[in-house]
Amino acid sequence: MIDFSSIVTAVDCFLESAMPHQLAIVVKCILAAVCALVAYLSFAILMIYMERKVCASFQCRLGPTRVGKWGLLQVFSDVFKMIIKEIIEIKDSDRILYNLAPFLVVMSSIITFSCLPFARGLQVLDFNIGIFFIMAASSFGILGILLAGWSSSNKFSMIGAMRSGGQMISYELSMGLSILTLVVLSGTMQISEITEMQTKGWFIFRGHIPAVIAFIIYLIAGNAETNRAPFDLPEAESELTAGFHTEYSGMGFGFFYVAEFMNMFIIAGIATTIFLGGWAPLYIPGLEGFNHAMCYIPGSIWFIGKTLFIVWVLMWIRWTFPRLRIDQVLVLEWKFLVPIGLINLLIMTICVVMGWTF
Amino acid sequence: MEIKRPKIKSIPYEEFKDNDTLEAMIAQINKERTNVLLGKLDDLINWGRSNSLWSLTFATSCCGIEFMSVGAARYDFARFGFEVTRNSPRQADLIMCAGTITHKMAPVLKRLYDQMAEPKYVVAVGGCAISGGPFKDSYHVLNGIDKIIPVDVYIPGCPPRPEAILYGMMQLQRKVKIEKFLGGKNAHQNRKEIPDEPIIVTNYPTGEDKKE
Amino acid sequence: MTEMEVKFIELDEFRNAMQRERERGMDFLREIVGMDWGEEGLGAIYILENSNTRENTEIGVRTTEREKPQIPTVSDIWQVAELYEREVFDFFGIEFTGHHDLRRLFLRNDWVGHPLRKDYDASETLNPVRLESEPAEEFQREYDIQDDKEMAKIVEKLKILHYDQFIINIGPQHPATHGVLHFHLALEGEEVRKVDIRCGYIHRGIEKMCESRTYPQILPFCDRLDYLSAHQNRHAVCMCIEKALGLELTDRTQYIRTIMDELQRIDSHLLMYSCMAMDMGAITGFIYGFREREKILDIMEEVTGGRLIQNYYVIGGVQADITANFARKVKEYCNDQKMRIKEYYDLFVNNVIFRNRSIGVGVLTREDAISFGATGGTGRASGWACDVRKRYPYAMYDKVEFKEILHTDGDCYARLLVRLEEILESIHIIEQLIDNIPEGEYKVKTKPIIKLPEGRFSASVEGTRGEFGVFIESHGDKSPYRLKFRPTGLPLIAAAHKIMKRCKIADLITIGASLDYVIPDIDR
Amino acid sequence: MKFEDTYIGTVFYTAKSLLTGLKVTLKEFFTRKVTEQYPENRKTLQISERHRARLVMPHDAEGNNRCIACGLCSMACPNGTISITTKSVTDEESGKSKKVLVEYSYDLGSCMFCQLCVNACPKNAIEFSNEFENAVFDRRKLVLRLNR
Repeated sequence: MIDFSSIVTAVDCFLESAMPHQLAIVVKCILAAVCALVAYLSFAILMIYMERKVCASFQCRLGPTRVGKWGLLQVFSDVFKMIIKEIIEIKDSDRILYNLAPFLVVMSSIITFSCLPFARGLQVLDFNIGIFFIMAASSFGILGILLAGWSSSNKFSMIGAMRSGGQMISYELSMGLSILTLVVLSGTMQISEITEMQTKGWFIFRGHIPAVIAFIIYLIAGNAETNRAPFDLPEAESELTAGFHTEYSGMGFGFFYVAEFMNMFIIAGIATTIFLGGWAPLYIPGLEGFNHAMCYIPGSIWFIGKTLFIVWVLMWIRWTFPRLRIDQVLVLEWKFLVPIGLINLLIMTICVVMGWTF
Repeated sequence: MEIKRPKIKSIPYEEFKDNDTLEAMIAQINKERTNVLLGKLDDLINWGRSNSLWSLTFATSCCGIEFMSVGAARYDFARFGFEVTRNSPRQADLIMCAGTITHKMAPVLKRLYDQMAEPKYVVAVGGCAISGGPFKDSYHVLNGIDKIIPVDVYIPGCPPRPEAILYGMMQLQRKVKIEKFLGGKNAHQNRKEIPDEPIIVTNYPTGEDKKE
Repeated sequence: MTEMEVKFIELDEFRNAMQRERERGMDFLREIVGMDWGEEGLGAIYILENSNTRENTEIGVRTTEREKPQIPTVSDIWQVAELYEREVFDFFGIEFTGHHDLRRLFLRNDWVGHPLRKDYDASETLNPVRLESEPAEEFQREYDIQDDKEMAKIVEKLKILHYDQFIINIGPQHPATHGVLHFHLALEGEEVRKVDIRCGYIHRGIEKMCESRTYPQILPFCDRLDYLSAHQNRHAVCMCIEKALGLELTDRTQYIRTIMDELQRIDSHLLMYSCMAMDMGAITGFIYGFREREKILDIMEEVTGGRLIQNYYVIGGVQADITANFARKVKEYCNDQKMRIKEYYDLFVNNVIFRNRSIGVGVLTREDAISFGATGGTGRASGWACDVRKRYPYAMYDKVEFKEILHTDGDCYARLLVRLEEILESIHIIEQLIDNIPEGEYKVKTKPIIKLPEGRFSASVEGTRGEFGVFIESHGDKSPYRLKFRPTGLPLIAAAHKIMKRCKIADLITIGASLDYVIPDIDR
Repeated sequence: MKFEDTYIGTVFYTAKSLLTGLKVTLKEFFTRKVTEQYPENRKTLQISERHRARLVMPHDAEGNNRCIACGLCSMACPNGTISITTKSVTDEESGKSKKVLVEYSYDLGSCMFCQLCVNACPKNAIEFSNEFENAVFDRRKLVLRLNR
């Protein structure tokens, strides 16, 4: 397998030798940011296209076909339109917060995005409390949504924001619990290390029953975190018109739209990293030939493939179920997911202590 | 740069209706020439705009059900990229006025139109929105939404079948494709707030003065 | 019950008489027809029914006062009268003394005149198209009877909504209102404290227009009332006119009409299922429902030439004969639909999220359903056997075998189940008829100018969302003197007022979808 | 207490009902799609013969129509969509004066497609066609002159 860290080191050495240390750091930062942003945007476009096509397939229709071959250019035309769309200044809105809110949402998702390990060494942020950092960074997106709802001076937005506050903060808990379950199994919080450990078997197999339960809880909580159906109460089309982003037009809305899809990708990416082995290929103990063959597929393809599969599952869920009601959302979290998650954590700990894992 | 005749996949230019109005618009815009570079950019922007017309879900009566049919599996306007119907007027590009507009609804329609972000378009679907249709001599019906907001495309029918609505949307695409966004006035800014009084056939039956 | 015998009661005696009627079991107020008899004064005709014995009475009341006509209210006897009386007040300016919330129902607050009066001035200058929103009414207006019974006075005492509450407007343009209805809500958190439903955003004045149209010209308007039961609406009007004229229809016509009615019912119930799914956020369910609905529309279009508005039934028959492969297509469709229904159950109806959101939500009791006159699927979900096809069989309904679907829960879930089970029942009816359509004329000859004899006629059919009735008062002309449609949706709205209280915003949407109203039918 | 009402039972029942739903959509994911691609299938599109999309007045090879300018259609119309301009022409042979059609004006934009005009016509001079592509940019373009 290719180790991208050698390439990164080579670039690092070149920059350090060509210019003073401080400048080199600045250039490195800019390079990393540009790479992350480009990747972010291209994945966003891919996700939106995929959503439209997958959704259409579940609904026995075709989806975009007329803009470009198979409708491939559809999302680009949407982007062009959104960029030139008028941005409306809302009377009585809190200007600063109103304009800040979409950036907060996008920022939080970009920071989380940069923690994803696309292949060995291909990761922008990697340090010893990586998982912890991801959770912290992703949860400040809530702030953006709350502010958007609050500052728009619109009652629908307000209700949407309040709903999202209640919902996302609750679900943060069971998401944390299910990730914690896996941290117990791995014994580390560093993302690169977690993935490295899984080259000898994915955690979802090694942790067997508690890991599978944690995975399911994680998917449910992750779905709720991204505000997608059946948990799309903050936007709830048929109830609150467009929820917290009712008053946003043009790119303001575009940011929320992109962030929603990217959050889904990130949730799926984290699931891949900690449950399905990240970029690690499929490893079955005892089948050396098979394992060896699997290693020929590059790690980034493994990662993206697995992530897109989980994204597809999330879309499948989204286009099947009706929306929950706010009290049911909270009942599901506090009466089911949290207790089950806690017990699951206990089971996992016992398993690890007794050595009942693979 | 000259604005060319807009092309739509699968329907040749000549087979479209009302080409002369379109050509008149092109001639009007071509009077103010701009340079080539801006023209190219314009083409790109118009291409983006015309393929991403998100409509406001606005339906008052029968035509709204046909509009729902267009969105459903059989006609699937997602093929054109129109499927993102927005419920908030801020995010919508066009208002598809499907159904009768009454006196009580007129201020609401006007306000919705004003709430939309530029560029915005209006499609009048069905007889009621075009002229009051079946109810045009009623005391409580607005005789055509073009009295209060400027209309870009008229789709006649009562209600028009889903293909006719798609056809109307393609007509709108053609109109969007000849607009100028940069260097030159936008066709929208040229537009008068309330257009000319449309011709209306005045021959209301009264029920009394008819031959036995 | 074609020709009506209206029993007129003196104004002083009226309230007592109505109370007596209620006490002897007339619990279903079918409609209140406001009337302007010109010289004889303004008034109203109340059509009452005993929901157990199916006995009908028609009671009329009139007042010669034109400036300030007043009739005692019956809104405390039948709950639905609250909205019906507001309608009459709106159209005729008759003030109902004792009514606790007498505002205009359809027209703007600042509207001048009462349009259905014969002396209404329809000039544009009085009521121009105004582009500013109507002034909000803050108070309920109650016409109170004073002790000396001389003059009733307006009392403005109850605030409709208190502005220290969190108030939101759902509608008039809102994805979940199925058209242009306006819910004015006072919220407490997510909970709805008070609902004020405002309609009239699509009031097109059809009843007034009918008074200046010939009978065949009235028919196209019927399709556009409740466009999802276009056939049934037309059926009611045709039936009323045919009975008044004494026309005998051929068997073939009756068969075709029955089949078409049932196809229309399936179409509408599918749409109801679809929209309910969409309102609950299950967009895929919506698309699946529409997929099957398109097949019905195809069959309809081939025969009638219209997808939604068919213009098919005419006085004395139908517009055109059925096509050669009609029977084959209908049978194919029926077989297909029976399989698909199971899919709806799997995908949406049995889904635990939907069940939790709809079971026990918006419960309408049987007594309330009758008092509100909420017929159709809504009434039957509450256990009220209100199917006109069973109560007053018309067309072929007394010759085919079918079950009236009844549920007793009265909640949103039951209301959806009733519709889905009725689809199967309709298929059952169609299957009994489709192979036996007799040969014959599809239309009997009528005179070129149709004039109804003098009198009052009425007919009702089971529309897709309740009893759709037509009342015609003819003075022997070629157009009716007064034509009144019994809207299927207005009683549902009246009931919604009650069952939406204390629910959550999300429940409000569920209840709205399950009641399955069509706004143009309410507003007319 | 039924199993479904217990805590564990709820979890299992929920999972089962959700999986049933997922199965339905998954099956649909792999079946053929029902979409008709309208502008692409223009050549093969079959619209029902009886569909009413606009009123036409058929003309024969010499450009004659069957209209006798009786005005029955415009009287039958519920909302004044049809207006007929006539002139009187005196027949040279018989000396009788006869009404002749000058302009048959039809407002597509307010037509309600009720078929009363076609039913009223004694000569079958007008009929509905199923040509539905009628959308235009200008309201005036919808007022059509049907005779040539």
